[in-house]
Amino acid sequence: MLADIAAVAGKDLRIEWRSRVTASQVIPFAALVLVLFGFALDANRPVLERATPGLFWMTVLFVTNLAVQRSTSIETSDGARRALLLAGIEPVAVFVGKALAVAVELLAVEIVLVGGVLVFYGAEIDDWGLLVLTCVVATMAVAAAGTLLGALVAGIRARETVLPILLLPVLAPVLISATRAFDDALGSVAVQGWAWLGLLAGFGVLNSGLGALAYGVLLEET
Amino acid sequence: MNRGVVPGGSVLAMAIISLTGVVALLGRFPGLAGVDLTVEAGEVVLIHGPNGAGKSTLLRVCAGLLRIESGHGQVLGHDVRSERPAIRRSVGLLGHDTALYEDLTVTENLRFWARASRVEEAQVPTALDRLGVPSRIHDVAVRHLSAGQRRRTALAAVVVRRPRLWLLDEPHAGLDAGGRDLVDALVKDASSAGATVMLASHELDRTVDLATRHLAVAGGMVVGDHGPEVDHAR
Amino acid sequence: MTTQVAAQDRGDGDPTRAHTGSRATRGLGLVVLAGLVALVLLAFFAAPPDDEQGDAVRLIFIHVPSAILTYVAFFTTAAGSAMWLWKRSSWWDITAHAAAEIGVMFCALTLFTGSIWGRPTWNTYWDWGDVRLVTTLILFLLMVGYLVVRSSGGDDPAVSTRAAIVGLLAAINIPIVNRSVEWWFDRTLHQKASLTDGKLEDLTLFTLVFGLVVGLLFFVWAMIHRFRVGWLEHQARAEDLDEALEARRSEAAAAGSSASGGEA
Amino acid sequence: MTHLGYLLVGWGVWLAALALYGFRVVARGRRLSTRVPADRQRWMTTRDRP
Repeated sequence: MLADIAAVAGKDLRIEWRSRVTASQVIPFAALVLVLFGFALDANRPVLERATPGLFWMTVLFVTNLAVQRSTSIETSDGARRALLLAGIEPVAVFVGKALAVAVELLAVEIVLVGGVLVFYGAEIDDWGLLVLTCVVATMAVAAAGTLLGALVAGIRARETVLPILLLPVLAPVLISATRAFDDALGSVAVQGWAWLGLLAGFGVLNSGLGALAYGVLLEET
Repeated sequence: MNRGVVPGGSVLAMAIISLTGVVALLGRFPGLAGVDLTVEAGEVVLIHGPNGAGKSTLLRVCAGLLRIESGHGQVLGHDVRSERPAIRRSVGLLGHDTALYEDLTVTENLRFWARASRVEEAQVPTALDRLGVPSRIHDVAVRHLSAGQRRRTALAAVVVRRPRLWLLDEPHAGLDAGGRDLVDALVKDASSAGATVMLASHELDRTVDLATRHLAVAGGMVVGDHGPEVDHAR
Repeated sequence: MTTQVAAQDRGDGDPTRAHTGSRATRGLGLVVLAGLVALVLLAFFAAPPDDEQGDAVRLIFIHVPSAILTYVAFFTTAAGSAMWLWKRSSWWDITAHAAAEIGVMFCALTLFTGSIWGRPTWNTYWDWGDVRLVTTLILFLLMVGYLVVRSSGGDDPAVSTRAAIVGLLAAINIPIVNRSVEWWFDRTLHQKASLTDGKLEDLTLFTLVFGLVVGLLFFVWAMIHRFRVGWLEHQARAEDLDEALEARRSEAAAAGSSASGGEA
Repeated sequence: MTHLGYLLVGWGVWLAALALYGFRVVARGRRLSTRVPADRQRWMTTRDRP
């Protein structure tokens, strides 16, 4: 099981690494969004500082949509979907492996984004532990929900437009919770950051559970 | 994990494929309109028929890739309705498209395949060698391969798995003379090793001698089923 | 529910119907119409204005039933989705789809009447700090996604399965959305459980309950018709498939006879 | 009566939506029934669990 998960995650990451899309397009895109938010808010330091957590997570959600889109297209091109079916890997392992690969890509983007808000928005970090944990937990949750929905839209012709319609409302609580946890970590608003982290974990567990159960059903629906 | 071995049953004594009244849909189109078919172990079955007859659909049903709408049956002892994952794990299917990841190299593709199929990764170079895939392209991404090279790589993926049931959809298509001979040799080897082979082909001249049984398919049904002798007489 | 109502119609004696109506639905429809007229009269002329909200309270008589029916409908969708995944029963699949369609309409009406009511009462059309409002909005977006998946086309059972998973996804995420919005602003403008406060006038309370009953009857009427539409679609597809199968088989028969003729 | 504009818009849209949906679903049913032969309309008179 663990070996299968590693094989699936390794395959996806290798394909992503080889295409260099994350490094050469997604990360610049994310940085660009940060800069443009800066223009949109009129480079107003207090406003930017207040809005930093929200802008950070908005950007992550945009990137999630891209990452899931790419992760899904790996399995929909040519006969690759058939390969995955015939290979006979347990659907749960496929789900976890693909979600892990998406999570790793998102974490790479988030590292750049943290650097970006420090430089462009002058953010200061009060609580590194909370910041890092929030990133990890929120990313896992986002990747799980995204991977499930990616498989769900895989057979739909207009999947590029259907995916965000489904994904963004589902991720709304993540946006709220992760933003609030960041508010605490960056010290911009005094809130109970750790309680929000708990809510994020709850979201992650629920959606991973449904994903693990439903992924096989979706794969089977050829 | 159940790897497709029938518990307590002799493999040779039973039908490898038995289908009764199988209807399978492609979207809303009936690809198969009621197929009855029994294939015994060790047979080499040639499926022929016009385009759109349902040859590929039949192979996909036998591979457990397609949900059946009505009818029932078994493949390798697994129910074609409820045990499709077990069927998929046990068969070797070469489809129209090559079921390879475009951005992975030949070796990476086959390694992933071998690991997923619980086969020693050491088998990979042997299989590639058997298919005459030159070692200079082992580390080339599938995206950059020619159609014939892809086809050989895809066949190597089937060989790696050493299936008891080979399902080959137009195995000669896109291959040069050497490749075609190789396919014939593979089928003969598999058959003499006790495996069952179903192949869909338009190349009757070439496949007639390979097959122990000819299946004519049209309109999503089996319309002719006889031994090789009839075609020889013709 | 639908089945029972349909079962009572045996006496109708109309073998070739050209509509989804039956004696029961016509009767129910008339009751709903009369109920709506009565509701308008009760709401505008009988019920007194509220001490705080003034006449804006008259919007509550449709807002609250709409909200309750939204959740009833989406609960039905979630249950139908689970039953489709578990039993692969078309009956539940069609029920889930019917409930989602009606639910989206009531959800839109809840949001609309809510903000129309909010303007004179809270002095704003939209209040981000209100938990129920924001949760309902997210639910609306999720269920619109459900209908998008339903209409996206493709293999029929695959569409049902995809939609069912969206239905369950919405169901499990709604409590989380609710919790997160509640913490987000832990203040709320919304009327807190006005029904149990006991401060409502008798006639106001009566009108509210009456509105709920009329809404529920409309919901049942619409569900029966919408279910029958779904069932007809199902049967039309089965009919098409039978025709396609027949065509395919005669194609096979033609090929078979010519093949045996050639060999003879 | 105060807020009459809000009341009329709210109630008007609410009643119109219900009526529109009702008409639409009945019209869909009428259109579809002509396509489905009578022997497939069992659901009208019997228990329709397939």
